[in-house]
Amino acid sequence: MSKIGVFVCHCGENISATVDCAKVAETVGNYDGVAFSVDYTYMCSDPGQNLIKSAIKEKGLTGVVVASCSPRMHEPTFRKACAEAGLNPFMCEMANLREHCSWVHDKGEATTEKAIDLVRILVEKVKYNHSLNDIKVPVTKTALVIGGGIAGIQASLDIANTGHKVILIEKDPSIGGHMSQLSETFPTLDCSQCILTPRMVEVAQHPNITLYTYAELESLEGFIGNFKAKIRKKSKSLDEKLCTGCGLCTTKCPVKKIPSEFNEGLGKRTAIYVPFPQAIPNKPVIDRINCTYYIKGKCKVCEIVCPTKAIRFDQEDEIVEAEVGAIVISTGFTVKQPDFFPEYGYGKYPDVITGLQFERLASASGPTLGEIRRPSDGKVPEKIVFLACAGSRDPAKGIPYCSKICCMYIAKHAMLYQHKVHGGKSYVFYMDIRAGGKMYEEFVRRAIEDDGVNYVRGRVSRIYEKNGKLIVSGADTLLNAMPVEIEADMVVLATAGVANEGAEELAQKLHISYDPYKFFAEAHPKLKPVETNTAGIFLAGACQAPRDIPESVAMASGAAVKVAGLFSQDELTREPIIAVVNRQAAPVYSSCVGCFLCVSACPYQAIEKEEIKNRNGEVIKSMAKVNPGLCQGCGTCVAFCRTKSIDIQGYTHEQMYTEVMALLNEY
Amino acid sequence: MAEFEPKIVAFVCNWCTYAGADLTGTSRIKYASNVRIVRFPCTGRIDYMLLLKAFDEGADGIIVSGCHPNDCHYTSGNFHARRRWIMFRSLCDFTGIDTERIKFSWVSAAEGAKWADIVNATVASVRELGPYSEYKKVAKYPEREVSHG
Amino acid sequence: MTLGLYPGCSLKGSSREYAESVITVAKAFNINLEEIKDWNCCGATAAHNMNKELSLALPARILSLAEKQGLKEIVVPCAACYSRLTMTKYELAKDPELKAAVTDANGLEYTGSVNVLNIIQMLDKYITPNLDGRVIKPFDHRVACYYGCLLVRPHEILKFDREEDPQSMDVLMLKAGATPIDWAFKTECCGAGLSVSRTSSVGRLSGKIIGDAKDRGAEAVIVACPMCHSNLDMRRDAINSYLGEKIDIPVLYITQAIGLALDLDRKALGLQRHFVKVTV
Amino acid sequence: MDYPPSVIMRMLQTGIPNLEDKVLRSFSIWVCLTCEMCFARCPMSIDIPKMMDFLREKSINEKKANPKAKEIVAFHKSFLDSIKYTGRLYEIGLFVDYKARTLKILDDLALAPKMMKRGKLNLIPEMIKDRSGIASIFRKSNKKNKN
Repeated sequence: MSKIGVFVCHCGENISATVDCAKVAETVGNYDGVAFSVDYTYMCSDPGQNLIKSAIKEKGLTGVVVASCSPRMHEPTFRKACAEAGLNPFMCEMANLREHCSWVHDKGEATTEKAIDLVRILVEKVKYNHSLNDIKVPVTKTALVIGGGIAGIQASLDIANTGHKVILIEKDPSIGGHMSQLSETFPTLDCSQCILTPRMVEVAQHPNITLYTYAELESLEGFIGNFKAKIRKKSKSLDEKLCTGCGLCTTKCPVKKIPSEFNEGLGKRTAIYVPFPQAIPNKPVIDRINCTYYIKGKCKVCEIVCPTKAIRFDQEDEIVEAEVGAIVISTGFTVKQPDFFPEYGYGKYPDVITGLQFERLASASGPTLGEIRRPSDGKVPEKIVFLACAGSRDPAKGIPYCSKICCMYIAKHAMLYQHKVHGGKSYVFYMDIRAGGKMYEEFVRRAIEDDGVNYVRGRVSRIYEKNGKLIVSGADTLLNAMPVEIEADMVVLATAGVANEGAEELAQKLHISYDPYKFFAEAHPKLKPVETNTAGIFLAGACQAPRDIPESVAMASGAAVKVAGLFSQDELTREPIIAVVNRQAAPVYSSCVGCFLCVSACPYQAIEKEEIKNRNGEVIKSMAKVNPGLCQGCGTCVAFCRTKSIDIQGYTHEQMYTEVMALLNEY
Repeated sequence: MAEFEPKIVAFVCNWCTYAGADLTGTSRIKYASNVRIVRFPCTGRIDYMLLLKAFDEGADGIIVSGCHPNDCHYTSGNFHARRRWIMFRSLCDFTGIDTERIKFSWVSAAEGAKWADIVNATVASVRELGPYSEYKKVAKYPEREVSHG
Repeated sequence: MTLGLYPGCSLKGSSREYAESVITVAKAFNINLEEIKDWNCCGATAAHNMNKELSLALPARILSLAEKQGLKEIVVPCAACYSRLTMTKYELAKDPELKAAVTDANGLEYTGSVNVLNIIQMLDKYITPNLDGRVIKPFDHRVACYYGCLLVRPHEILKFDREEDPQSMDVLMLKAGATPIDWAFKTECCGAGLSVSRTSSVGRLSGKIIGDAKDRGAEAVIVACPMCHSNLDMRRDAINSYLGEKIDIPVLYITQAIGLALDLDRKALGLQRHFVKVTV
Repeated sequence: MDYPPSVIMRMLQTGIPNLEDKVLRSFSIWVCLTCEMCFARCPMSIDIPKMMDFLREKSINEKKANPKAKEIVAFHKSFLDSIKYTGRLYEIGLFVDYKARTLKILDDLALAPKMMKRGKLNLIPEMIKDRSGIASIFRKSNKKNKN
């Protein structure tokens, strides 16, 4: 006869506010099989856990049901406590009285009634639980970092410095991400190239880091510690070993009019190009969409001038297979373009630009060598207007969130403009200034007080062009919404930070969830910000939400230490929630008839054929066998099996049947 | 008798809908308390015969919910569940089991509000349909004392 | 081919020339415009400013009469009436109680099945497809197409053309041989209902519109709404006094401009009725 | 405009009775042309024109219309009266009624002959047949408010 201990938690008041915990404990106490039933204010606290441990020892409990919060929160905590008291952790189940009951229903009879039902379900289930032991799985001590921006670089360096191998893949021809496009960085105005490029070189030269640029993740299989990643190395039409990066080809290439992505379309680049001078690797790539050879089949100027004959026009994409134990995603974000805004001219006016484009104008290696010049006619703007919240905090446009970094980079842009254009007048239209970081508020005050930037509180209704001037019509809400009309030479929109193109496809390849805005979803917003719901996959930087550089770097180091923690064990223990084919004595051996329908149903190819041979080697029966290392415990095979011969430990037919029966029959 | 309170059993997958229901909790969104959740690792694991057993035992309505297509933690569990559901639904229609009482849906871990809506909507529609006593006639079960909440 | 027509009060009175040009152009493409029998005024700004239920009952009555007359589709040349009729269809479709209250007030059956077209939608649907061969005298002038505020907004409900920089009239005028200019006051309001009760603000608002058109070298302003026309044409003195200069850019209805391109009779198009002489 | 739309919204948001009263007595609700520009711009998609309609109707019902808006209110009332009797707008009737209410005899007087010359002013009103139907619409939709 099983002896089950039931521990009903008040969770301070979170449960007891609407559920009569004492009544639950008392009612469940009378069920047969329940040897001990008590309610306590904080089960997850040390005294709470000691309550369980002492009850197990004194009462010799064979099963424990903790009725408190969601098992996704504290199942590991209570299972560890049971293990320490000598009870197999898988004999401990949790009833979710908080998220699924007390928090979502009002105080009353029905709520306590539901709480009792929920506990009864788990009490009945525990009677059919079996002791299970963790599965040991080897760990491949190599990490895969997807995305070579500052977050990816930081994560790769941190992991590599713990002595483990790292594979860093980057979609663009060079690593560096958006940070490499910036002129100076807030709040200290130190030049981004000076602080970033040494890190980029460190990545290129680090013995533990293998860098694949112009490469994307093709597919991913496996699970924590045992991922198999296929990486598509897009063809650079270049033999990287021969190429010395002399740059002769990029100067001789006849196609010179392609808008440079690195310069956000302001500068031009050639068909065979290196995105920016400090690119890592500093070797060119051929843009097959615009290269004349790939369009008309002639030209080949680059091949002719190349001193080391490194050009390979017919080079194919290459698929690289990599076994990795953990993955850090740091694919970053992008910004909305002006064509997203009907009221600012549908992107029709060349002098209405984005923050990133202003960065390129202000950058010494930019198309205008650091001088602020209008894209339309190259003149230095005498009057410039910056618009905060262009698209952000705008539910009507489908982007209700704040993009966090714009208030700071607007102040920086205005400051740089005042430094570079003496006598220039700059305006900033804002709703609220959000400068919450260290030295951030002081930085914005400096822009207002020392550099004389005019901050106008209000939104801009329309921008239209007249006689070469951009008429910006807004209002000043601090002057009783007095209309404000500025004849500006240039307008910079601080457009909303949004997820990358293709973020959704990447999430689906990795089986991680994402939020309605296609930013990747963290496991827990407060307590697990760098983890995802999929074990072994971690997040860093702005791919999870708009984020500035200091936070991205801190988050990257966080993700790196998670990976290092994973790699510190030789073997990974995995939950024994896996499928098992039933075995019986000879001559039946198993109720499985060998139809192998389950083999095709298994997404992880974890089911193999097993053959029973008699003494002289003839196969007398073949049946299914589950490889515990590969099985992830999804249970698809269980529902597939005609003869019900395959079952999942922890969710067996018996257990699920009793749960349903217990749920609908009161005792 | 007070207004009929239907008994609803919810078969949900642990990675998405169970987490979604957790989010409904953390966001303190109130919804009808008629539903009891049974947690499965994946909708692929749900054996639809268990649904009939639930009707046997006096359930008035059933919710089956898991990850959106392409979001399944195990890649294809929810595709299998969908295919089986289409087959099972036509089988139920054929045998006279009322599929109006079974609500199949996708709720992701970020859709706390949607879970509350689905529960409220199912409870309302099943309350309208009334207690599922005809099932006993269909299944020709001897009348057994089954108490309703 | 017959098409329902809801003229509206101004097309019978102060904007008679708009009705004439619509009918003349329609006749030129043998489209018979059948007026809704015993139609009433849609209430325009006065009704929705003062009394919500009245502002829905009046247009609902028009739509019920059209249904009774078996008209599937009606053209509503006046942008204000078009806005009122479309908003009423939208409101009544969304709110059954409101619909019940309005049908009770009207005493007429209402299903909202009539399709309401504004003048540009009608031209695009029935005239533009076979316009090519017919442009004998291309309207070879720089024109500023003025849409006004009610033709394109509120965008979620009307779903007509682009909200900020609409192009449908510009494209039509291009086909009629004109050169539409890119200007900034396409959808700014002309002062509409305040024309009589607060003419000074009409002078200011319409003044800015005409001023911008002149600055960009427009030889004519093309409109699709009798209220906009009366403010930009009849109130030209107020505009001139606001701008401090005499501006004689004529204001034509789109149907008049297209009529001229088809070389139809100028008198039939009502060109002689304008306050600012039509010099094009 | 004594209170711009954003300020009116803020006043209503506070729910303070005397601020609501100030809004109902304001001049801006009468100058608003419901041109829908604010509705197109509002990040929270607030239908400000519809609120202005509501505020005007409430202001009239509670007799709080701003004296400076006398002509505007008079014009709307004359407009509706003209429809109530003939079913369609009779411009001359509108002008006469408007001038009677506002005693602004000289306004736009010079306009009448020019319109007459261009055939834009019908002397006899166009009556619709079902005048009783129109009368019942006005009666029924006025039962809630008296304008």
